[in-house]
This record gives sequence, structure tokens and C-alpha cells, in this order.
Amino acid sequence: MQTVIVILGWTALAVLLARAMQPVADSTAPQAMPFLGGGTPDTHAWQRYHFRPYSMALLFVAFEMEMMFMYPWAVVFVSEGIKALAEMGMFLAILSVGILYGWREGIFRWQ
Amino acid sequence: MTLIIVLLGAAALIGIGLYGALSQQSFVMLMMGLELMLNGALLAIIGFWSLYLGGMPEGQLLAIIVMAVMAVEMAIGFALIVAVYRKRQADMTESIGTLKQ
Amino acid sequence: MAMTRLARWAARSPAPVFAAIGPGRQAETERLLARPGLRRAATPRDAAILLVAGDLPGDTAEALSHVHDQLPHPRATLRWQADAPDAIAARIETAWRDICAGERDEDDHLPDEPPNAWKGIGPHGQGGKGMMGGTPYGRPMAMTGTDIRDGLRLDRYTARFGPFLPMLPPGLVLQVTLQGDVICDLDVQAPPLAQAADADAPDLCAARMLRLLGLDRAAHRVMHGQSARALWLRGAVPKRIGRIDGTSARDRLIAWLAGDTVSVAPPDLPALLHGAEWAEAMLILASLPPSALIRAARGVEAA
Amino acid sequence: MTDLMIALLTAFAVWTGWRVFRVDSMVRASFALMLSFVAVGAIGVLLSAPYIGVATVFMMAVEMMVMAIFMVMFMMNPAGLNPMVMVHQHRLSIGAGIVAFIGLSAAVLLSPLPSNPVAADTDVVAQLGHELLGPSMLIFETAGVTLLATMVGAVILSSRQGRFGSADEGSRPPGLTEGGDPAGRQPEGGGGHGHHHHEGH
Amino acid sequence: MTALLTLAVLATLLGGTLFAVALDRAYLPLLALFTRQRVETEAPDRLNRDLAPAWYLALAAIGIAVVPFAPDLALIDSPVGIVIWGSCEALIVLTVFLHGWSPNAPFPLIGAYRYAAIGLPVMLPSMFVLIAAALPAESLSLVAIVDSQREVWNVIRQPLGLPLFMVVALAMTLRGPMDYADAADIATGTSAEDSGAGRAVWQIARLAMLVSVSAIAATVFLGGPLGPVLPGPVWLWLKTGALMALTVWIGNRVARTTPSRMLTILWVVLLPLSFLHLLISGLIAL
Repeated sequence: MQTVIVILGWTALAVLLARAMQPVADSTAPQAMPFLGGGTPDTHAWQRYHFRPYSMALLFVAFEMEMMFMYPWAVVFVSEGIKALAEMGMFLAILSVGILYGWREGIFRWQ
Repeated sequence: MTLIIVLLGAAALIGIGLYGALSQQSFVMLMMGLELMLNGALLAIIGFWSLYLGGMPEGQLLAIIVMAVMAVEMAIGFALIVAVYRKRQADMTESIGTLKQ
Repeated sequence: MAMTRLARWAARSPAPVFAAIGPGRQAETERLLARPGLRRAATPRDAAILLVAGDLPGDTAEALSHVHDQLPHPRATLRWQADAPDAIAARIETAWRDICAGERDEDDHLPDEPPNAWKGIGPHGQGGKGMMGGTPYGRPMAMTGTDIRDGLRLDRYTARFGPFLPMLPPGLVLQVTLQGDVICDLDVQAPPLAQAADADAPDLCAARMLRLLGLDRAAHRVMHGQSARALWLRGAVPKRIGRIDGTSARDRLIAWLAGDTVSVAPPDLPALLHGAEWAEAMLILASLPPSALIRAARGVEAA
Repeated sequence: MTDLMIALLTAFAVWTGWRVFRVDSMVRASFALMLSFVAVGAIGVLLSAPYIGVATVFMMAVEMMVMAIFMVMFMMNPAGLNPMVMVHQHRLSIGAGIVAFIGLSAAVLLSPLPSNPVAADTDVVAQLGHELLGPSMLIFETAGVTLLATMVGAVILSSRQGRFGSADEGSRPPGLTEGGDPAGRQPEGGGGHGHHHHEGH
Repeated sequence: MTALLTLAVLATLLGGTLFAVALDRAYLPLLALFTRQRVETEAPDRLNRDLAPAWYLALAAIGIAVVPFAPDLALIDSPVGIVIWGSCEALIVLTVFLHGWSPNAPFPLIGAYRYAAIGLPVMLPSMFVLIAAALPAESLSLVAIVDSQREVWNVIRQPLGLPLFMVVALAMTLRGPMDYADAADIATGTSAEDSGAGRAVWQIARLAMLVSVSAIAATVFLGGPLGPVLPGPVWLWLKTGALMALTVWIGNRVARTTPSRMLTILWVVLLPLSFLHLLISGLIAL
């Protein structure tokens, strides 16, 4: 209960503060142009942006799920002993295969 | 009473998610509909677990599984979209059909 | 009262200067901006004073107006012709005090109209015709095109970068087509402005690269004749980039840090930058001594 | 007090869920979905499921970040600079959504739901940990294998350079004339969607 | 008690931010920004432009609220403290992305995407070191983690933890070698179109985040409020201040490599290192 109230409270306070500290923005058309060192763009900058490491992002989404299992594992680690270590070792070893495969395919570079 | 509120909210999320999954032409938006439905399922599971099942550990595990399903769905779904886009330069659901040809 | 106190505090801070550097003035200007009372702004949004060093050629006038108008109000333009560095530094400080006191400001040079005529049509005033058509908010949207790396036909963003971009040599205008941050197409539209031999000084060249590596303090130290005092300097510059007859960008940085001048044959600029990531491309450009870069760009233009 | 907060958070989750399909900007859509997840996570924290609740926020923040990246990558007009509606079978979908909602609500309202809340002193995280390492060990390791399969599958599908050459090789139809432009759909110079010609295939 | 703790959090955040400003020697430049006009870019996403700095600031405050100010005393005394901090990290990536997305300009956009590419995998080592710290405590709560360090601090017991976490701290506060959002080659990236008060608020939030990350690191690795003679909060402040200075020092000293290269380093060097760290910590904890 307190957790949620505190988090909501800080968020609300920060939003109010940030709003109070930032006066309304206002500018003319030449002033608003994106900065390119004097150059001009042809189009809007918002685009179907070619995010280069997209395979990495997908691998990451799958790999990161392991955290969901690791947090509860950490809590019972000492009481479960060596069995916990072995089970998590196996789990991480399985996932590491995926990372090694991705590395071999070169997905950690800009595609 | 709390459980009913939570479950009604879950039903609404599933309804909106279903609407999105059926109506959106774009594959990516369709996935958002699916995620929203899973969100509703997650809310229902949390509600049931907490207020009806008296905190069975399997309930929490089910919630984790739902999240894992979301991650798998996202990773494979987007990988498919990338593959289809590479072939067809389109992300519409209709263009998946032309892959068969 | 509170406002004037704030303004007085503000006037004591280093003056934020954005420099537009003319022919032959690069070395002088870079040394000027390393002075303690001045702050080199990386973008005009962060600057209050536009310093125009030397006589800019006529074809850069429009670009200068663009940069000038991008400075937030209140702002001032200072032209630096033959003053001694001490004199111009004093002028900048006076101007900054006047700006903070609200006694000095300049109007836009360019007319206040969007780049393309446009009238909002959406329910909230947004948008143009169709999904991708028209010129919403005065500009068209980017369109898809071939990519040189992975074959995903996503949007290509074309723009002219320069002539007053702080990470490019002064005067260089590149028309670049980007997909993501990879350079898919490149065209040298104007070569860098001619610079005297002192722009090739090892400390200035090293400082330019150090700034790109995020080491502003080290750059400062190098320009004041001290050692760079930075960690992982060599490792941070990828070994393979910027190879020109046997030396790579990393080798040239090491030579500059040791205090040696570097001379390289003018490279084939488009071939060097085509297909590079933006971060790499900027490192490659900074790793070329200005004299070689100018000859290279002129060679492209003549061809 | 807790009930009121749960009701408000539920309403917020539903509202942001609805906004997902009503905003033009793809970035806003994915972050609206994220806010919906955050509200559900907060409800979890209030319903004595602190781990599941907070972990929902954690996982979904990451997933929606990736979602936003891919939405912007593949959607036309990703920032919603032009107003747009991209739906088909709209009436049917609305109907299906409403039917689903009414059906589920009726099931909720009509079935008896005796109250059996979590005991206040349960250490739910440790309970989950013991469950994972004990009775549900197989589920846990199966999840590992599933995630591995997902990782490998995602990499194979999404990366261009595979063991068998470029993924897009031969994907563009041959030219109508020698060395000419490929037939079939060309990237459009303007205009909206709805011009999907696939004559070449 | 709650009111007192709220005040303590506020005081830490405020004092820490002032200290961070001093470390960056940025008092006067920040003040000067408030006298400048705030320029609006072409067709910006106004909602996200205004919300991004506010969220960044809020996440800093939430991060500190999890930190115990004395043994057994935290504003958010949650059984899953480190997961809350993990969520904060995930949301920081999102916030920085929004900050770069909202102005509709090329350099901020490139910065935003670079940060997404680096910020996501950077969270993995962070989660691993925090989980490693939770092993001897047998709990995810930061209060319990502090308790488990009564005999020996984690910085000695788990020597790889703090260095790995420093990398994360640099990334989360947009500093030095991990500052891919605001790099110099894209004219300060996500901040390239910020001016006036908007710029100032973002920079302040960034410095507040430095306090938050350092406080978490001080709690997890340096025993937080534990220490002889002086009261708990003072120890926490001293340790946090020391870590802030260390972070700033590293940020000013280490060169930034290209994003593509850093991504490979993260997955191929730092991730195996954090696996190793987890294994060592696990064996020691048993």
C-alpha cells in the first residue's frame, strides 16, 4: 500500500515540479527548424527508423525473461543449497547457447 | 467486491484487446491487441490468486508463464514481421496471405 | 527583484558561444573557445552568442541565417575580424552581460513561414492528405528505399549537414542519406573552407578527436600542453576505421597525442564514409588533418 | 482505501488500454499499453503479490520499449503526423469485443466467488522460489528450453545472413526488360496505403 | 516516521543533486539556462517532451525511496526492493528514449535509438549483480541486503559487483563512456534541441539520478547506513557522495567507443563476467 502511494506521490510531485519549471515553449518557423549546422532536411525526422540491432532486441526480450525466474530463485538459494545452484546453472547454460548462437550470427553488431 | 472490480476490469481489457486484434490491419497493432488480452488475463490471475485461491504458489507461477508467453509471442512475432517485410515491404496482415502464392 | 538577481548570477557563468568559423580562422577560434570565461556550445540551442570568425563566403549566408535564428532569445551575433583574442574575449563577455541584463537581442533573419505551405486537416489540426502524403506541418515524410546493409527497405532520411556543424570541419557541407544512423548515400556539396597550416597542429587535431570520444576535459588539457590523462583511449577507436595508406584513425590519434604532425594523402572521401555508421564517420573525419581533408573534398568536387 | 485505489487503477488500466487503439502516434500507443501494464502491476502490489506486480512493470517496460522500436520501424506514418484509421471489419470487431466483455462480466457476476484472501504473513516470494525449484522444476527448465528455441528462432527469422545465404535473395521479381526495374510493388512516392499490388508474385 | 523518512528522501535528493551540480561545476550555467527562451521544435510530441524530464526526476526519487536510511528503516520497505530498482532502470531507458523522440529532429532521434540499443542490454549485468547481492541476504529487500552486510560488505565479498554496477550507473545517468544518448558526434544527441528551462530541468533530473544510482550502489555494496560512531543516514550520505564523485571521475576519464562496438562488448564481455560473478557469489554464499 505504502509502496504504491509513495511511487504515485513522487511521480505526481515530479510532474508538477517539471511543469512549473518549464514555461510554455514558443518559437518562430526558422527558429523551430531542426539543427543541422545550417543545413536543411528534406523530410520530417520521424520516420520508419532503421534500428540496426533489431535481432539483438528480439534476443534480449527472450533472454530477459530469465530474470523472472531468477529473482525468486535468489531468495531460496541458500535454503535449497547446491540443488538450486545446479538447476539455475542448467537454466542459464541453456540460455547461453542462444546467446552464443546469436553472437555467431553477428547480431550484436549494427546490421 | 474487490475481486469483482478486478475481474470486470480484466474482462474490459480482454474485450478491448479482442477488438484490437480483430480490427487492426497492421500486424504490429494486432500484436498490441494480443498483448492487451494477455494483460487482462494477467489481471484476472492476480485477482483470483490473491482473493480467491488464498495464495497458491501455482497461481504466481501461472502469472510468470503468462509473461513468458508474451515475451515469446513478441520475439517470434516481430521476427516474423521482419522476415515478411524483407520479402514484401509491407506489414499488413493481408500481405501474409500473399506469401502462400 | 528575484529576476534581476538570477540574471546577475547568470552573467557570471561562462558565456555560451556557438562559433561559425570562416576561412583561415579554425585554429584561432578553437583556441579562443578553450579560454576559461567561454563555453563552447555544441548546438545553437545551448548558446547565446553566435561568433562569426573571419569573412564567410557568400554562399554560406543562408546557412548562417539558419543557425542564427536557431539561437534562443535573447541572443547576439559578434563578428570577429582582426581583433586580438583578448579583445574578442572581452567583447564576448560584455555581450553576455548585456544579454543577461536583457539589453541586447536580435530578430530572426529569415521570414516566419513554414518550409512548405500547409493547412492542418485532422480533427486536431494535424496531418496532410493520405497516410504518407502531403506536407504535414510544412514538410513531407521520409520514404522507403534500398538499404546497403541488411536489405530492409525502411525510410531514408536525407539532409544537408553543415557548414557549421561542430563535429564537421568548418565549411564542409555533406548531403547525407541516412537509414537509421548508417550513411547510405553521401555527396560533398561544399568543401571545407581553406585553413592555414596551424589548423593541423597536433594538439588541436587530438583535441577534436578527444571531444568526439566524450573527453572534453582531456581535450582541454591537451590544448593547454598537458598530457591527456584518459583511460582506454586507443581501445575506444576501432582499429579498422579510417585506413589510408597504412595508417588508421587510431594510429593518427596516437601520433597526435605524442605531439607529432600527421600528413596523409588526400583520401577518396565518399568511399571512406559510404556505409559507415554515423559515429564512425565522424571519427574518421576528425582523424584527418584539415589540410588533407580540404584537398580530398576539393578533389571530389572537381571530379 | 485499498479498494478505492484498486478501482481507480483498474479504470486507468482500461482507459490506457483503450487509448492504445485511439492515438495516431505509434510511440504513444506502445507507451499507453505500457501504462496499462503498470497499472496492473500496481494492482498486483496492492493485492499482496509484490513480486509479480513489480516484475510486471519491469518486464513490460522493457517489452514495450522493444515494441515501440518495432512499431516505428514497420508502420507507415509512425508518428501520426497524418491522421489515420487503419482498421478492417470494424463493426464485427467492436461487436466481438463487446460480446466478450459482456460474456465474461456475466460469468463474473453470476458465479459465486467466496472470499479466500492470501494470509497476511505469507512470504510469497520464497513460496514461489520453493515452488520453482521443487514441484514445478520441470516447468522451469521447460521454460528455459522454450526461451532458447525462441531466441534461436527469432535470430534465424530476423537476420539476413543465414547459413543458406541472404534471406531476401530472389525476393524481388526479375525486371520486365533486361536490367530494368523489378516488376511488382515499388516503394511509393506518396499517397496512402491500400495500393498493395502483388502482380509480380 | 513516514513523514520523517519522506523528508529524509527529499533532503538526500536535494542535497545530493546540489553536490552533483558542484561536481560538474555547473551551478552558474544551469542558473543561466533559466533566463533563456525555450525553443519549440517543428511539430514536436509535446506531451512526451514535457513528461520525459518529470519521469526521469520521479524515477530518481523512487530509487532513493527504496534505500534504507538506517538498518530496518526505508520509506518503501518492500520485500522486492531490488526489483523496484530494476523497474526504475527499465523505465529510465524508456524515458531517455522519449526525450530523444519527442523533438522530431534527427540528432535527438539517433541519440534515442542508440540509447535504447545500449540501455537495454546494460540492464542485464545490473540485474545479475543485484541478484548476486540478494543471495547471502536470502531476500530481495534492500533492508535485508544491508542486514546481510553487518560482518563484511559486499564490495569485499563480491569484488566484481561494484565495477559492473558502475558501468550501469554511467549508462543510467548519461555520463562519460556510456553516454550514448548525448554523444558529441550527434551534437549532444537527445539534448541537441533542448533550450532554456527545458534543458535545465533535464540536466537537473540527470544529476538527481546520479544521487539515486549512487545511493543504491552504496546500499548494495558498501553496507548503506552501517558504520561505527556516526548515525546511519550520515554514513549513507558519505558513501553515496563518495560513489558520486567516483562515477563523475570515471565519466570524465574513460573514452567512449562507437555504439556498435560497445554493444558487442556488453554481450560478449560484461555478460559472461556477470555470470561468473553470480557463480562466485553463489558458491561463497552457500
